[in-house]
Amino acid sequence: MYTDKVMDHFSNPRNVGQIDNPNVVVKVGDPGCGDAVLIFLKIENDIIVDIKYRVYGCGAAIATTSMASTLVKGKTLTDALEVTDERVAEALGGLPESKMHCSNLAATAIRAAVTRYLHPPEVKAGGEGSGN
Amino acid sequence: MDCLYFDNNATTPLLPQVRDAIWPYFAEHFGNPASLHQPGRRARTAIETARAQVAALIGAEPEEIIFTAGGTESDNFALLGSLETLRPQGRHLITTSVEHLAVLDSCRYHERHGGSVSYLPVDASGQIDLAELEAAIRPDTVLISVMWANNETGVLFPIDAVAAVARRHGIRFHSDAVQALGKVPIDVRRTPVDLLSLSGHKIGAPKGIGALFVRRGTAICPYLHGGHQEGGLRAGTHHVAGIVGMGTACDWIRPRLCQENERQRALLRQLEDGIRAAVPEVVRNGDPHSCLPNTLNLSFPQIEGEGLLLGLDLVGIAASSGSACTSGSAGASHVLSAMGVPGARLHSSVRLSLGYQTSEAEVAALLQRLPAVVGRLQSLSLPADV
Amino acid sequence: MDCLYFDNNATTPLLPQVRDAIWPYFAEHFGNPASLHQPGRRARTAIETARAQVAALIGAEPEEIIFTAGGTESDNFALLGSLETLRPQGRHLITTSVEHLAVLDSCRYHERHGGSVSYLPVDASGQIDLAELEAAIRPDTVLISVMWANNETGVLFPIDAVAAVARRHGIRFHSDAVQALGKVPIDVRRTPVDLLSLSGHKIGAPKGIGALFVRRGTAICPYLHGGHQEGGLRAGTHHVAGIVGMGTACDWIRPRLCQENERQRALLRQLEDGIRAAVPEVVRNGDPHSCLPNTLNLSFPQIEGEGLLLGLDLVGIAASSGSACTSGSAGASHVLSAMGVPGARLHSSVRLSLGYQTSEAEVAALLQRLPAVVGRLQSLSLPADV
Ligand SMILES: Cc1ncc(COP(=O)(O)O)c(C=O)c1O
Ligand SMILES: Cc1ncc(COP(=O)(O)O)c(C=O)c1O
Ligand code: FES
Ligand code: FES
Repeated sequence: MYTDKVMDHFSNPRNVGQIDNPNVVVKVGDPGCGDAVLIFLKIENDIIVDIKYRVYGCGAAIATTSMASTLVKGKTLTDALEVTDERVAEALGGLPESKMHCSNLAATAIRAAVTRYLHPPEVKAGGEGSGN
Repeated sequence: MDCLYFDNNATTPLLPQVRDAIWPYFAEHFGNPASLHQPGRRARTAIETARAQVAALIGAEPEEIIFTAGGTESDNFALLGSLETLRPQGRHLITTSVEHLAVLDSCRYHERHGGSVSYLPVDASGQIDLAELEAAIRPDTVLISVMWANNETGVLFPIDAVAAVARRHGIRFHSDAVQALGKVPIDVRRTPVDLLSLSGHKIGAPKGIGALFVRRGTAICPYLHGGHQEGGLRAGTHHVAGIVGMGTACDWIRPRLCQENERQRALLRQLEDGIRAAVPEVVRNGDPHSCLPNTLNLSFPQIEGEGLLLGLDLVGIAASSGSACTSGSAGASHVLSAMGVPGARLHSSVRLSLGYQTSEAEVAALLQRLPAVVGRLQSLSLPADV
Repeated sequence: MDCLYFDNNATTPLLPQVRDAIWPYFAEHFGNPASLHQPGRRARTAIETARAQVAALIGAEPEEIIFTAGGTESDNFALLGSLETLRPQGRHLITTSVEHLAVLDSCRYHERHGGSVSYLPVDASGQIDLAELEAAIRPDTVLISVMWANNETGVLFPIDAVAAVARRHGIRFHSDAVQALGKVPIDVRRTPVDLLSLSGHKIGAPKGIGALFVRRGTAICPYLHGGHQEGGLRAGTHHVAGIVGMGTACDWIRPRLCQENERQRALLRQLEDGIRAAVPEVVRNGDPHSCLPNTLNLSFPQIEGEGLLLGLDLVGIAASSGSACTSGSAGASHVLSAMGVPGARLHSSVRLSLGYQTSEAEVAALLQRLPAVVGRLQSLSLPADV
């Protein structure tokens, strides 16, 4: 049911981990299935110079988060905002119909992180917080 | 890599004896049992032998066994066939909230057609409460359906007590015994159950064959209409090879049931102890004191069930999250939900189920491979405190 | 004695290719297609391949094929599932008086539940009249069910014309094609049929497997409730080996259909001519000009059908009187009765049906053995003028 690319990213997820001094951290979850992703961005001159994440989720959730991280690393914030769930799924050679919603998790998390970086919430300092 | 098959509640490999027994019915003995001639008679003899073998495993008479296409059909037949027969007496049915979908969806069908259904809740250990069963009984209750053992957690229900309640109130009692058959003793002479669903592919027989025990004197409307097969109660050309396979499996199991029960229970304990030693924070779902000898339902904190399944698959371990039927769908297990298992544990459950062929070496191999997979996925996952 | 098997409309031996194809699914590839792991995925791939093979034989799309436990279930599902879906539009169904019992008993079930059914009569040759079909249509007619070929006489119905009438009136059309599949071309791209019942064991595949073609866009209620198999339309663990067998049989037949059709038609002519030469007073039942290539329904004056069957069986010839399903019951064939076949001929009918494996040598051997049996029973019987 999963493509070889999905299985590859599931088995060897890219960019896993944490960034010590991130510019932004966001946690996004799918309350329906309990899956969650915690994403860290290091941004310099509107370019994502590093991305790390931790993910709790099904195979598709893990693989799409990994793929999404490779799609935005080294890209501008504008480019990152254009990473949609469809594009992530496409880059993985497709996902089963029942798993399409899983690709939402990573794309939403990246958009949320970039948005938070561009428009930080007023009260909180340090760019930390939980989105969604 | 060699596959370690720990998903015997989903389906089992054929018993070697079954393989040998069915082959002639695909080769030379291909007759239709409804035919009068020699090839037909030979097939008819084979199915009557198998009927006696299935009956013997549960203490029934051969005439009380009706062959079907599987557990799902047996459940549909038992429920909807009974509800049709009993319609003049009432349209209320009592079941549990943790039945297999074959029962639950038949119940929903009944509700859509104007019938009513009470779903008994279960406690945190997956058990029902007999007082709640008594309380649910109404004057128009015509059927109680409680599974013998749950497919996801292995929890065994108090079938003798439920049967006694049903008998006392004069209510028909059906039990889905698909997961109990061949794993724990079933004796319909001792337990006053009226209908019992059975399936072949859970006990080393082929897929696409099942049976319904219908106690003598229990009137039931046919569910598949047509030819005169099975005393007019179940039409359709007999699945002869499947029937022979189911009979052979029952016959093989009967003298070995107790010993296999103990062997698998011991293996399961090794398995659970070994996993706990490697992953201390693991939680077992379902009452461990009233459970099938072969079923271990575990939640691994911080790991999602499907992810763990895939990870195990990559190292050659076949396991399951939830029931096989629902593993294709994203929703959480309705069984664990009914038990009130909290969110994180709910989505991180995995079922390991043993079979007759499971060896100690396989358990040891699983224990060698599993911790690394768990470790990798935990290190990938969100810290517990976020 | 070697058995001459002339009862292929009752059931067929497995094609050798089918035997080879199914075995691995009883041995190493035993996974449940609903499971996520490697053994499950392998089984899932196998059933999707088979689905495409079945679809290809009738010109359908793979998604239009739903696997069932056999022709009987397909008929029940097609009729009762449709009637439930269409209930808001009406509850009248038109069929013929010569359908298989799987259709007729489903109709009777529908009638017992308040629906209504018109049974089209047939003429002496076993044919229906299109004018009578048109006349039977009512504003509340929601379904027409006419079999593609009759199992007892082999009579082929004017399916294209019936489909055109149904389409013109916007009425759903089902055809029981169990006896037509693999014997005459079926192409659902050309024939606007909405539902088509198919069965494996009539085409060299195992027993206990069938399929229902459901044209895209045709809404139908599930008949077996439960798991998510077959797009939620047919619950129950897949009969994987049966499905693989049915796919393999369809795949084998597709390029050979026309040639087999002609080969069997020629053999059947030899058979009929040979019998007529030995028993001139024999009468063929059913329209010989619109008939399956493999079916010969004959009445032997002065001989009762069951007696002849037994006599033939003693010399190693397997044949049938009436349909296999009803051979257990004493009543006369409902098909020949509907054709108005007079009493004596009615009770003296025998069906000989060929298969892919039937050889010219077997036809010759049958022609050698049959006349003596007929002669013995005739000499035993009452003189014709008493
Ligand atoms: C408890 C229970 N009931 C019914 C079924 C359905 O049986 P089958 O797969 O033979 O349709 C299963 C297996 O899936 C089961 O575990
Ligand atoms: C015309 C027809 N329909 C339906 C059936 C039933 O099919 P099955 O034997 O697969 O249940 C048969 C065969 O018995 C048949 O000949
Ligand atoms: S099932 Fe929830 S993200 Fe995949
Ligand atoms: S005497 Fe036997 S069927 Fe009539």
